[in-house]
This record gives sequence, structure tokens and C-alpha cells, in this order.
Amino acid sequence: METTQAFSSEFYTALLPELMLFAGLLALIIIPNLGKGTFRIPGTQIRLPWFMGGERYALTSNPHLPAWIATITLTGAFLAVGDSLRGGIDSLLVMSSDADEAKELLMINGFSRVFELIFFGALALASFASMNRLKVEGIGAKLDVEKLYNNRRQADFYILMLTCGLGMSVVALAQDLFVLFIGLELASFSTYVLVAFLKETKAGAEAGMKYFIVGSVASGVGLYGLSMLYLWAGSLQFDVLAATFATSGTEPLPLIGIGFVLVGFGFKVSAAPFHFAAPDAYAGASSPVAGVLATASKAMGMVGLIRMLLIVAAPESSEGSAVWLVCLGALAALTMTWGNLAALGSTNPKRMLAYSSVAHAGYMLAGLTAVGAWTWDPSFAGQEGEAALMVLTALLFHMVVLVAFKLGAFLVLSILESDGDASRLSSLGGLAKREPLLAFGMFIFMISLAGVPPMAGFLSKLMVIMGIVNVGVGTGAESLSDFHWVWWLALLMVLNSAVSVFYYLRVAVVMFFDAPEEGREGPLPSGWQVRTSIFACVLVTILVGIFGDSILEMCRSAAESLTTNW
Amino acid sequence: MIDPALVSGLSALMFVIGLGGAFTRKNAIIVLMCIELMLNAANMQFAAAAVYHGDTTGWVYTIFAIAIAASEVAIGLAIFLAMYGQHDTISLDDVAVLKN
Amino acid sequence: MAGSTLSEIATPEITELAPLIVLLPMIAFAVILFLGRVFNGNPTWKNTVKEGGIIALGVMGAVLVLSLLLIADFIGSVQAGHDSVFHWFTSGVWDGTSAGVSTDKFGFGLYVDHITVMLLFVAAFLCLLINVFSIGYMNTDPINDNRNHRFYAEFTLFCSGMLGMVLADSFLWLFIFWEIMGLCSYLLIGFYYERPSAAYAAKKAFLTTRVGDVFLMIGLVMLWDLFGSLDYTVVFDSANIEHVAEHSAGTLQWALGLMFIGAVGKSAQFPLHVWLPDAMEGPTPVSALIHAATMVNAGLYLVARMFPFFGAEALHGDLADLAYIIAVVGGITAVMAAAIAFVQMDLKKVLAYSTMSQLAYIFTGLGCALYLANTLDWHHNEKDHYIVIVAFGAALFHLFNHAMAKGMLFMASGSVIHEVHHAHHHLHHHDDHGDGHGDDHHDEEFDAQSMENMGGLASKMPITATAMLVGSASIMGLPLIGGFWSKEGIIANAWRVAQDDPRFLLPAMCVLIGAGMTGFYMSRMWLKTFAGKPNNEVAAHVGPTNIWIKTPLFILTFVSLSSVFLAGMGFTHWAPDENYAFMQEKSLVDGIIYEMQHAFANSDAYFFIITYIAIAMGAVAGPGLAMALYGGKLEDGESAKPWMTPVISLNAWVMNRFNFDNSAFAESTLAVALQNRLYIDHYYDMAMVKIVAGLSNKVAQADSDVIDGTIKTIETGSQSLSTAVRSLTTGSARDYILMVAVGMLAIFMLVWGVA
Amino acid sequence: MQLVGFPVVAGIVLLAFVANAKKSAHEKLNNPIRMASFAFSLGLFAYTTAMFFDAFADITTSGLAFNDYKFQDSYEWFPALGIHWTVGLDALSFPMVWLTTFLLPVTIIATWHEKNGATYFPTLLLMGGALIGVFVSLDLFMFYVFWELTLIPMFFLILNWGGKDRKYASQKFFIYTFTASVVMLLGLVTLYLMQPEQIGAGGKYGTMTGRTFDIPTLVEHATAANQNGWFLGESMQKVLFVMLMLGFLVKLPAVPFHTWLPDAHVQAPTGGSMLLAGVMLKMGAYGMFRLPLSMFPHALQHFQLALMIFGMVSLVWGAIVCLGQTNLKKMVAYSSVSHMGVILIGIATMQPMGWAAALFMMFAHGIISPMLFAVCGAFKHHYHSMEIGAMRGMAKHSPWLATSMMFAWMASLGLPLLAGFVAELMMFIALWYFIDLQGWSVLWMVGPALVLALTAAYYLWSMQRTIFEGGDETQPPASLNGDVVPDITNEEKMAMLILAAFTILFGVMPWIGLDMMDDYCRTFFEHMISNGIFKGGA
Repeated sequence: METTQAFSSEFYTALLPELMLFAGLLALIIIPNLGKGTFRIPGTQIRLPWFMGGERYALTSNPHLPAWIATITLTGAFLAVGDSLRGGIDSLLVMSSDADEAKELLMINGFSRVFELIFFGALALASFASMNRLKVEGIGAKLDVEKLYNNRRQADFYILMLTCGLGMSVVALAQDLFVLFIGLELASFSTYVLVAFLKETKAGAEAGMKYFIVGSVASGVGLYGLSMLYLWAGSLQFDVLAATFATSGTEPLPLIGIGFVLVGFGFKVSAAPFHFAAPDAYAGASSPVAGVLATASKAMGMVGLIRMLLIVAAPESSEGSAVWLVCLGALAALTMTWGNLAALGSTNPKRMLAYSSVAHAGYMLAGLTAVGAWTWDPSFAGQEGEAALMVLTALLFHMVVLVAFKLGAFLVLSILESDGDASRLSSLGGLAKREPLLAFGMFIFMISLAGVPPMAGFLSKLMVIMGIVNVGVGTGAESLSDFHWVWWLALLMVLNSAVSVFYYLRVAVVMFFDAPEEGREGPLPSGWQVRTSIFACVLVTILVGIFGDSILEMCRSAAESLTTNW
Repeated sequence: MIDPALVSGLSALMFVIGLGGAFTRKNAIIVLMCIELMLNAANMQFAAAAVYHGDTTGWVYTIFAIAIAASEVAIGLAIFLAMYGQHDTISLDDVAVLKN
Repeated sequence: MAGSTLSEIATPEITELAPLIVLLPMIAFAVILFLGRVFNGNPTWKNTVKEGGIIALGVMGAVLVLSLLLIADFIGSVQAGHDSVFHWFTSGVWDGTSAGVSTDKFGFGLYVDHITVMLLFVAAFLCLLINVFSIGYMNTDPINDNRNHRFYAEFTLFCSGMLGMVLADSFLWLFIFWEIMGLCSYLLIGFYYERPSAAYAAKKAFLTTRVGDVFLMIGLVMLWDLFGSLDYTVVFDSANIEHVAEHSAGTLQWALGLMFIGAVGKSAQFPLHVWLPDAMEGPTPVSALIHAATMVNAGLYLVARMFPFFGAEALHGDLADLAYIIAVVGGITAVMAAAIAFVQMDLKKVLAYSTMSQLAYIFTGLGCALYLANTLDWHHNEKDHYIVIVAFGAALFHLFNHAMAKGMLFMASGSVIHEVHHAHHHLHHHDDHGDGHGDDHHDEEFDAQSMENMGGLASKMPITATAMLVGSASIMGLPLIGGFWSKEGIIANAWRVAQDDPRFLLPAMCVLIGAGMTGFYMSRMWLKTFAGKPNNEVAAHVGPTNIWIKTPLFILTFVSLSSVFLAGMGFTHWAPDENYAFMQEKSLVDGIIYEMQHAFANSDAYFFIITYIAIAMGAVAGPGLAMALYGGKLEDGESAKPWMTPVISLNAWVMNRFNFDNSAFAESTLAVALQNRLYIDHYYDMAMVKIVAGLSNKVAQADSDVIDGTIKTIETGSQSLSTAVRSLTTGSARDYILMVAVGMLAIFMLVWGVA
Repeated sequence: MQLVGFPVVAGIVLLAFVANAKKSAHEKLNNPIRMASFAFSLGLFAYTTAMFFDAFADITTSGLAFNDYKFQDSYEWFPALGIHWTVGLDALSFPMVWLTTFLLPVTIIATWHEKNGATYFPTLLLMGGALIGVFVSLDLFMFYVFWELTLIPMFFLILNWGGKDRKYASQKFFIYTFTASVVMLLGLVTLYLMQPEQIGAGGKYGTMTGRTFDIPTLVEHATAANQNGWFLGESMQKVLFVMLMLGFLVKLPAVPFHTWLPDAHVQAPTGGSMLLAGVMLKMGAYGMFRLPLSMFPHALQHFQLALMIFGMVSLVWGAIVCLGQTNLKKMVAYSSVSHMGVILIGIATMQPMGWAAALFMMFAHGIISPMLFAVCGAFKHHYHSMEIGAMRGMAKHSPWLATSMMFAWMASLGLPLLAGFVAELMMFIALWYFIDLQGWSVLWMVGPALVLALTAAYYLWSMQRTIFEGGDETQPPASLNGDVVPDITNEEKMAMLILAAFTILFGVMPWIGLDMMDDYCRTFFEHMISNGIFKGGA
């Protein structure tokens, strides 16, 4: 592992994606403001053009511009990450200084890269697709206030997208719990506003409020947990926390602190019972944003959980298995069951997808539980955490592919929203007749979510199950009672999958069987951007399901990079 | 110097009050205040811990946390404003178009 | 006794053409069906090819020739010929030891022995004759227009099945062809498918025989278990039988017993007899061939096939109970069917019950023969040997006689019905004659099969009347004619066995009484139809029949009459035995004299008495009673052929002299019960409707309510659970925060509890 | 031979067609796509038939033994997990593959005029491709993928071309069978992970997990382990056996897991029913042979009684329920349940003959039941009703349909010299042999015997009320609204004739398929006996 200091040359190379984001952010703020603005030299009548404000140029006043800037930035960042992954990344640790007592700030390795991939990929798709979702009312410099205002908001929206991305990547990179928290808050604040972006509707404003309030409480709790951990360990550096936990991990203070922090991240991954705001937020937000919440934001929460639970309260620092094992197992079981049961009767496709995302959180938590359990079988210890590695790979893989089919599903709903409404199941009615390809895409997303082969969702779910079972089975088990109880989580998971098929399939039935709603017989609004995004999602969903080996390898090396110390 | 334990205790009290208030009060502004209370409980604990450990990072954390709290209030109030514009109320119980 | 030994009589090779006996009709089936579809309605097809009748005729002729060739090879041999024709499949079983898996081959081959030869001749000969008859019968009936190809196709398929069953070399293939016959029977009974009664009868026939077949199949499976094969060559091998007899003779008896139930079903014996009378819904040639002459003999054939088991030394006495059961079933059916025949007005139904009754005779005969074979030391004792051979031969000979006579009777009855029907049409439907309206012979207002509409036909249909007379005489067992020889043999053997085993008194009494009853109902039928005055206008206008119909009647009349020669030729000794093989013993004249002596001048007083009692009942009492009640002089001016005149005169005399009023009997409860077939069908129907249909409806209900209901409950249950879960999402942000707090507390408790 | 290509090509063809079908000229596309699908399926059929006749160089399909595969081919798929695209044929899968390719063109012919042909026929092809995939795969993962993949085309076949309640039926079908198969999946995964880890072993073993999904390797492993005790341990083998069997029993389906079947069948279009009954149900039995029976022989012995009970209950219950049905298609569907009971009983006898009976029953029923459903479909198509008794005197008005119906019914009730009889006969022999050998109660024979009669009863009853009766006083169904009663179309006739011809072919010459199956079962048992896994008096 190489180390470097902040603002060194390696630092810039390694953080290229984030810097791109930053540049894009600046561009987004500046470019729409470029205009024929002048600056009067005080005391004179001389007006010097300083190109800010005033009447905008034709190009800079173009409301499509922010979207393109954001999309290109995010795509560039995505590609940069992908490029760095392609060559196989060495870990790079960014220290605060080159002194001995310097603190670890950021860690760029496979693990963080994969998450960056998830974040930027999801955000890029969402912002690309949002071009069709956020309507541009008029183009040009000379418009009435109403329209100018709307155009202005275009820029706001994409700025928030970029800040969100920036915050998330900080979360992925952070080596200090507080840095992680700052990143989390940055991303959270952005998402609060993004959710509330449709503030001119009742649902939008309400969704933003709920997401904000519950999110704030959760982060308040999390911050309090942080403060307790700080009180306990005297530092929020992960390595320090981990080392301290290994020696005095069973004291009440760190346990309470971890519990608090768990709540904070639990909200982000929408684990039950912290998920309540999620369905409301998804329902009120515009669909691409909801898609981001369900994929990137969830992945961000998972980063936090992984760091907290696997690095700090590492399983091997406790006897047998991690202290939080039972707690997380219960949480996982509750989350997946709750999510699926709630989705079962939901007639709003967005809420249905929200609950399904809760269920998926449950699956991921189940996987995480298994990681916590891998040390139970002493013979695993000799295998350098092979079992844990497998689950972790599965988790990462699941989060990667989830972007394709979860976001894809939301994007399909996004087109329907542009058509009028997507808050009823019947909005999807007759989609197969209206837009056969879209219906086909949606069907692919649905069965992938349900975990039907050969879609990516099947492979990822299989991987998670396999990881759990691997831990559960241990070595030399001869009967069910020899298994670790996490095996039963796998059983619960497959049964939940079976339940989930019901509501996923209902979407398919509505699309292929039911008649369209009154007055919605024709084709959907056009918009090649969103359709391209959906197409990309379909492609990834199918291809990764069939030829996902390279992605799998990537996730594996990412997981390895997290666990090099195991 | 005040015993950090006392400060911690106070912060715990503040936290509990904040959390309790957050789910007992209907008025969104009051809930926001309660959330601030929770954040400040954390701040206080950070400060106390910084003192206890003699670690300056804790102060930095506190300052950052205050900044976070501030921006949170800003965002929150903006969202409440938008909500009021649509629902004509800031009572959390009455804003329940989305449910189930 | 000739000194011919086994070595002198070579085992004949089965001719390579033999498989064609089975294959030709099967091919004809497909050809006729196909051509019939293609050329349906074509004049050449209809008039020249007779809608396939000629093709069938050609095939049947070829089959008869081939069969005769095959028979000729086997005449005089006692050894069975066996030829494996093809491999069907191979499988294996694991006997639970480490020895590995056995290899069991299932194949088809031909097996020809004395029983085969008998049945082969009967089947091939009658198939041909009845085919001739069919052309005269079916093709002249306008209602059959354009669907006779179906008749001929199914007819040939049936022939294939029958011949195949006879020639098959294993019980398995016997069963397979047996089922094919069952199918054809089903199809042909339902030939007039538009009649609900025909549809019902077809179903009933198939289902009833199916019940028997189920037992047969289980029996076969048990037999397979015992021998590891169903091939005759294996199961009849005395070493194998010995091996089985050592430890599972009881099982073998069960297996054979279950197979016998199959035979009961097929041969319409009590209690699976209910289908046969209904089967008369089929066209008359079908009744003649399938339900009188051939298929119903399949059951007898099956039982006769079991002879090697009963006759095996190793199983001495072990199978006596089964033999008794066979005899008793036969005895009961003989009496019961005869009794029901008393009250039938339908010409064909009388014959159907008669068939049932006569088959029962053969069963009794077989039962007795098998009992004798099983209990007597016939392998070593010369006298016992003779007894067994004769007993078995009598039963088989009766099968032959009955097939010939009953085939003829049915054809004759068909001829009568045909002409009565024509006459009826002629009289009442001049305008629309030939438009094919209505049902076959069952017009709403006119039943051409009812003897109420006949009478005095002797003068109008001389050939038919003669055939009917000879046939009836043969069935009744009038001395010297047809069935007399065999029937006497059966009765005598039954009483012989009764001497050894008093249990057999029951079947013995039954066959003795049955003889008298046969005499009565057969006479009644003939007299009501041919003697006396025409019962109505229709009967008075019946005309002679056509040549296609007459020819087979003519031939069969002579066959029945010549049975005395057959008896002389040793048909009564028809058994697998080198000492008594066909024509090996004596010259024809010696044989006839020998048979005569045995029949009329038995040296054993016991049998002497029995014989004369039987003759008295069957040839005197029964017919006499019938003559007193039915028939009478012909219409003035009408005259029968000279050979029938004495019969009619006698009838007229007896009627004058002994006539009495039998209405008291005719209205008695017993008679009503007999008319209702002793209510057996009624109870069967009740059982089907109440138990089977009731149960199945209940089960179907349970299937949708309980099993599928559980699934549906899970569906609705999870939906309501979903509603409950979602109702926790109240919409108020405060509640959400509360839940966060609750969740937090729960986390504390869990982490705390573990740590 | 690139057998791998089959299902893939089928899928690609479908996709190409779907893309075409997007055009507005939908109606015009029907015919060319139908012809193309038909030609393609015919090609597949010719190919598998040629394989059967050993047309391909050095590969013969005779003398196939247990765990001995022909046309084997393997490519890396997910090397990290030990997943390979491994295909191969043995006596177990070959008849099924042939059957699938045989049924595809026949189904296309039988449903020649199905509406929306442009999408219908490719869906059929995809269905066939997925089914072939199930049968050829020798990799657990691949097996499962195709296993689930079959659900999708069938779901659409029911949903888009089905009857009135197709919405409910298609979902029920999907969810019910999916639920069972995910439990099976958990079993497969547990099995996979319980095999000894061999990281770095290379070959079929995953680089990441050190385990393999390769079925031949697993079977070898299992055999070796079973020699000295139980593969994976006694209780674990039992648990896995149950988990796998659950998936297969639902698919089969065995009572009480069968209620999806009548719904699916009644609502499915003719083509869907034909493939569903013809091949898809057999996937359950095939899976049993391929996995639990091959790998868990000890557990099989342990659960023998349970299997026997399942088989008997399915057999009897299905038959009795048939008798209580008034819907023709439902009756036929339940008769499938009953016949699948025969397969279970055959397996439960633990006799080579019983197994061969089960295998041949799969095959024979795969030819007969499509004909049953083709008849039902034609009935529905022409008379717009499925009620028994809605149309009488069919023999008069629709002689072709009547003949086909009678033939199919007779074949299904086990008439000798038609395909189904051989299987039933062998099952009976094996069952009795087994009962006698093990000293089980004779009462076990009561069920099958009863069913022989009951089967005849419900089939004959339905024929009496459809083919027979009526006649001159025509009783056309009210649903025809007084239209002329039509006989079946030429295409339907053709399909019926083909099915009938093969029913006869395999009834008269069962050895064509049975010899292969017999070899398989024989070598299986000899393998198990010689390895001491099946011991005397088991």
C-alpha cells in the first residue's frame, strides 16, 4: 500500500474522478451565469464587461446546458473510475502529512473505486435521464420570469446531483469516521433537496419534508454515536477505532456508540424500522431521483455499515462472531420480510419499488450478517477470510448490478411520469401495446429484481445466498444443527424472493394484459436520453447476468482490497 | 474544569430530550429545534471528549458539526416553506398525503 | 391305444408366413380406414368394393388359408411350436442382493399347440363367414351408408386381435391382444354412436371388462414375479413350475385366480356379465362374431391356457380351490343367464343370455377338468389320464360347437331382423324408404328385434329357419347334433367330480338344470319366431334374404350337423397328450362308434343315468314345455320345408294337448326380477352413481377447497398481512421518528444482550 | 458437436423475430415468421433424430451408461464460481431432448392459426430452447438457469394467448413453481458449498470458491463418498434430498402440490398446454433422476416410503378428481397428475424396471399428453366451450376430431400397443416385484389397480358424452350460436396424425427409446450395487 499526502501529485491522479466532479460543479455554477454583465468601476461610468450576470449569452442561457454538463462530468468521472479499475488499482492511502502522527484521511483502493463506480454510474444515468423528466419550458435569454426561474432550477438540480456524487465519493474514500460523516451529510442534504425538488406538488413537498426530518433525526443520532465513539477512543480514525475495539470492544460505550451509528446508516440503506420515510420520499420525488436514492444512496449507506461493522467492530476482534451479529441478523430478517410484505399489496409502483428496495436492503444486511459470522468456524481462520471475502464480493456485486435494474425500473416510471402519472399500477396498463420495448425492458427489470435467471439480479442474489450459505455451512457440517444460524437467513431470503415474485410479476401482468388507462392509449412522450439510459440498463442487466464474470472478478478484487488485513 | 462525565451526562440528557421532542411534537419547526438539540448534544460530547482526551481534532469535529447543523436548518426551513406553500400547515400530522 | 410316442411326432416348424395371420388384418384395418376416408361416397367404392367389405373378405380368406396351413402342420402333433418374432423391450429387476440386475426380455412370438389350433380355426373360419354375412347385412342397410368402412376397419382390427391373442406366445401378448379386442368391441358396440343406448352400452362393456382386466393384469404381474417371465415356454416349463410350487403355490393360485377374474369379465360371467346383453346394441354381425363366437371365448381360452399349471405334478392339489371357483362361477351363471333368457322378448337378447349361459357351461367344464387335472394322479395312472383328457376335451369341444352354433344363430337372427325391418319399411314407409332416417332397427314405434313382431317365418325364410333350428338344437344338446357331445361330456364330468368332491354338487346340479332351461328358452325362441301364425302384418310380409347372408348360414348348418364326425375324430379328447392326440387313436368310424357307446350306453350306471337325465331335460322337458306354450301351426297355405314340418306339427300337437296358462308365472315377482335382470345392473348403476360419482365429486371439491384453498388462503392471508404492515406507515413523520427511536432501542437491547 | 448452439440459436431467432414484430405490419409478419419458426424447429428435430440414429461420426447413442455422457462439451462461464457451460446427453436426457424437438414442430402445426403468430411462434421456440437447455445442461447452475428460464416464455404463452382467467393462472403458475424452485436453489447452493473445497484445483473447480457446479464431477464425488457412509453426512443428505425433491415434486406435480397445474392448463393456449404437459412436467422427474437420485441414493432409500406415498396419492387422487370434472381440459390436466404419480411410484420401487418405467412414462406421456391437449384445444377452438357434454355426436360432425380424441384418450388410459401401456405395465411389474421382495402389504396394489379402472371410467364417460350420442338430432353447443359445426382444420389433423403415429410407433416398438433407458437404469443400479451403496435387503 502506498501512502501519500493530501495535495500531492499522486493525490490528484488518484482523485481524478472527484476533481472532475469538482470542476464540473464549478462549471455548473459559473457557466449559466456567464452573460453580458458589466462591472462599473466605482466612481466612473466605465463599465467593464466581466461576463457574469446580466443578459445571458445564447449558449449559456440554454437550459439544456446544465444537464449536459452534469451528465458529461458524471460520465467522465465514471469512465475515469472504470479506467483506473481496468488496470488493477494499487491502494493509495492519503495521509494528512508525512509526519509519524499523521492521520489517515482517504483511501483509494478497489473497494472505494467500485463504490465510486456505483455512485457515478447511477448519478450519470439519472442526470442523463432527467433531461426528459425536468421539462424545459423555453430556450433563450429573453423569457418571462416564470420560465427563466424554471431554467434556473435546471442548473440547481444538476448542481445537487454533482454535490451528491461528491459527498458519496467522500463516504467511499474516507478513512476517518467523521470525514465519512461529512461526506454522508453532503450527499444527504443534496438528496433532501432533490427529493423536495418537485415542491410545486403536494407530494413533492411532503416527501422532501419527511425525508428531511427523518433523515435529520437519523443523522443526529449517528452524530451522537460518533461523539460517543470519540469519547471512548479519542479518535475517529478507523484504524484507531478498530485497534481500540479489539482491546476493549465489549465495553458499553463503544457498543452504544456503534448502535447509534448503525441507526444513522440504517436510515440510508432504508433498513426496517428506519425505512419509513423511504416509500414516501420515493413516491414524492421524481423517478430518477428515487432511483438514485434506491441505488447510490443505499450503496453509500452500505459503505458506512461495512466500515463500521467490518473494520471497526471487526468480527475477528470478538470471540466467535461479531457482537452485533444477532442484532444485524434480526434487522436483516425484519427488513427483508417487512419490505416484501409491504410491497405485496402496494398499488403504487413507486412505493412498490421503494418497498422492494427495503427488501433488497434486507438481503444485503443478511449478507453482512454472514460476514460477521464467518469466524464462528475455527477452520475458516486458516483460509484468510475466504468465506467473508465471498460474501463481501457478493454484496458489492449486488450493489453494482442493482444500479442497472433498480434504476432502470425507476427510469421507465420516469417516462410514465412525463406522460402524466406513475403513482398507480394501472398507469403501467397496456404498456406492452403502447411501447413494447419499454414493456420488455420493465419486464426484464422486474424479473431481475425478483431474481429470475439469467438476469443480473439472479446472479447477484445467488451470490449473496451462496456467501451466506458458505458461512452457514462452515466446514465439516453433518447436519442442519451443525450449521450456523445465518443459514436460516438464506432460507428466509429465498422464501422472501418467492413472495416478491408476486408483486414483480403483477407489474408484468398489468403491462402485458391490462388495458391502458382512459386517454393514455398512445405512445409515451419521446425522449431519447431516458430511453438510451433504459436501454443501457437492460443491456447491463442481461449481459452481466450471462457474462458477468469480469464484474464478479472486479468485485472480488475490491473485496480483497478491503480485507487485506484479514 | 468540569468533569467530562458530567458534560457527557448533560449531552445525553439533551439528546434524549431532543429525540423525545422529535416524535412528540407536531410543529415542524419545533421538531427541527429538537433535531438541533440532538446535534448539539453531540457537539457537546465532542467538546467534552476533546477536553478529556486532550485531542484538538475533537474541536474541529465540533466546528464541522455546527456547520452541518446550520446548513441543515437552512435546508429544513426551505423545505418547510415549500411544504407550507402546498399544504398550508406545518403540523406534521396533517401532512400525510403519502402513506401506506 | 396307439404306440405313438413323442419322438415320432416331430415338433413342427412354424411357417414364416404365420405372423401374417395377425398382420394382414391389422394392415387391412389401416387400409380400409384410409381408403374409406378418401373414397367415402364413391359409387365404385360403395357397390363394388362394398365400402371395404371386399378387401376385408380377401384378407380374411387369406388368413383362413394361412391358418389352415398352420393347422395342417400341427394336426397330430402334441408338442407346442414356438417362434420368436420380435424383441419388444428389455428390462431388469434387482433382487436385493449384491448379485446385480437381472435381464428380462419381453418379446413377441408365436406359440402353437392344440388349444391354439382349435381357437385359430374357430376364429379364422368364423371371421370369414361373418365377413361374408356382413356384406349382405351391413351394405344393404341404408342407414349404414358411407360408414361401413368404419365397420370393416374395426372388424378387421378385431380379427387381428383375436388371432393375435390365440397365436401369442405369452400371457403378456395374450393380454395385449385381449385389450385390442376389447377396444374393437367398444367401438363396434358403439357403432350406432348417435344412439345414447349404444353409447351407454359401449361404455358399460368396456368398463366392465376393464374391471376384469385390472385383475388380469395384476394376476399377470404376480405371475411374472413368480416366474420372471410371462412366456408360455417359461411358465409352462415343469422345472420352473416345480421351483415355484416349492414355496409359493398359494401365490400362484392367487395369481391364476386374479387372471380368472379377467376371464370372467371378458366372457361375461357372473358377476361381470352385465355388459353382454347391452352389447347387442352393436350391429348383428358384431354380436355374432365378437359377442358370441370369438371374443367372449377369450376368457375360456385364458382359463384353458392355465391347464399346464393345474396339470403340473408339482402343484398336485394346490389349485383345487380355484378349479372349484371356476366351476361354481360357471354353474351359477349358466342357471342365472338361462333364467333371464326365459323372459326376453328381444331375439338378440335371448341369444345373448344363451351365450352367457353356454360360456358358463364351458367354464364349468373347464373347472371340472382343471380340478381333475389337479387332483388326479394323471401323469402315472392311465385311467385318470383318460378322465382328465376327456374332461378337458369336452369343454374345448363345447367351445367349438358353441362358437359355430351361436355364430350361426346370431347371423340367422340378424337375417330375420333384417328382413322384418325391411318388411316394416316396405309396409309403412314406402315414401321415404332408404333415406336412412331413424335408428338401425329401433324405430320409436316398431322394434324389429322383438319376437312380438315375428312368428310363422319358417315358410318365408327357409334357410334362415333351418339354420336357426339346427343352431338351437346344437345349443340345446339334442342328441347327435352339435353341442350334444360336448354338453353331455361337461355334465357327466361335473357329476364325476361331484363324486370326488361334494362341493361340486352345486355346479353339477346347475349344469344339469341348465340343460333343461336351455331346452326351454331356445325352443321358445325358435317357436315364437318361426312357428305359429305371424303376430302382425309386418311378420306376414317378410321375404327371403340375400345370398351373402344365406351362404354362411348354409355352411354353418352343415358344420353343426357334422359335429358327430368331429366327435368321432377325437375332438372330445382335445388335450396335450401324445396318447390321445387328434386322429391318432382310431379311425373315424371307430371313433364315432366309441363316442356313441359312451354317450348312450355308458357302462358305468352312474353316468348312464346322468346322461339320460340330461337328455330328458334338454331334449324333452325343456322343448316340450316351450312347445306347449309357444308357436303352433303356420298360417294356412304356408308350408315349411319338409325337414321343418315335423317340428311344427309336433309343436302344434303339443300345444293343443298340453297348453296351459302361464300368466301367473309371467306376472310373478320372479319374472319381473328376471325381466329386470335380477336388478344386478340396477345395483351396479347405483353403486357407480352413488359411490364412485359421489366420491369423485367430493374429492374434486376437496381438491379445490382444501388443497387449492390452502394456497388461496396463503394468497389472501399475505395480502391482508401486507395491508397490516403497510398501515404502520401512517404518513405522519412523527410516527416515523418514533419508529426510528424504537428501532434504536431494539438495537441497544440486542447488542447489549449479546455483549 | 455444438449442441450448445441449440437453445442459444432458438433464443436469438426469437429475439430477431421480436424485433421484427415491432413493425406495424404485424399481420403480414405472421406467416413468414410461422414458416421460419417451423423450419427452424423442423431442423432441430431432424438434427436430434439424426443424433439418435448415430448419424454423427464417432458418437453413438446406444449403450449409454449411468454418468456417461455423449456430445459432451464444456466452456468456462463463471470460472470464479466453478460454473461452466457444460452440456451433454445421456440416456436420461436424450429422449427428453428428442421429445422437445419433436413436439416443437408438432405444436406449431397444431396451432398453425394461433393469433399474433409473429410473437407466438418465436415464444414457442424460446420455450423449446429453454427446455432443451434444462435437459442438456450438466452444470447445476446452468440447469437452474434454464429451469427458471422456462417459466418466462410459458408465463407469456399463458398470459398472452390464454383463456379468460389467464391473468390469475399465469401468475399462479409462475409464483408457485418459482417458490418451490428457490427452495431447491438453496438446496443446490448448500450442496455446492458442502462439497469439499479444492481451491486452486483448477479444472471444473471455481477459482474463488474452490467448488464446482459440474454434475458429472459431483456425481462421481457423491458415489465415492456414498461408498463409505453418507455423502455429506446422513442428516444433511436427507435435508438436501428433501429440499431438492420439493422443487421437483411441485414441478411434477405431485399431490398436494399440484393445484397450479389445472389452472395453468385450463387457461393456457393449446400450444402452451402441449409443451407444458409434454415436456415441462417431465422436468420435475428428470431433475429427480439427474440430481437427488444420482447423488443421494441413501436418502432415496430412506425416503422410499414417502415417495411411494406421494406417488400413490397423486395417482389415486388425480384419477378420482378427474372423475369429478366437467371441464374437458381440467380433466386431462388432472389425468396428468395421475400419470405423474406413476413416475413417482416407479422411482419409489427402487427397481431398474420401475425406473425404466418412470423414464418411459415420461417419454410416452410426453407424446400422448400433447395429443390430449391438442384435442382439447381443437375442441375449444371449434366449439368455444370446454364443458363435457357441450358438444355431442362429434363422430357425426367432426369425425377427425372424434377419432383423434378417441385415440388420444385410449392411449392415455393405457391401451396396449400404444406408448403409455408399456410404462404402466413395467410399473406394475416392478411394483409387485418390489412389494413381494420387501414384504410390503399387498394393499399397495389397490391404488394402482383402482386407478386402472378409474382412468378408463373418466375417459369413457367423457367420450360417451362428446363423441357419441346426439347424432341426427344434432346438439351443437349453444356457444356456436347455430353456426355450422366445423371439423378440425387440416393443420390440426396433421398434428394429430403425427402424434398418433408416434404413439403407435413407441407402443409397438418401445425398444427404440426403452433400450437406452433400460441401459441407464441397469448401469445405475449395477453401479450402486457394485459400489456397495445399495446393499442387499435395502
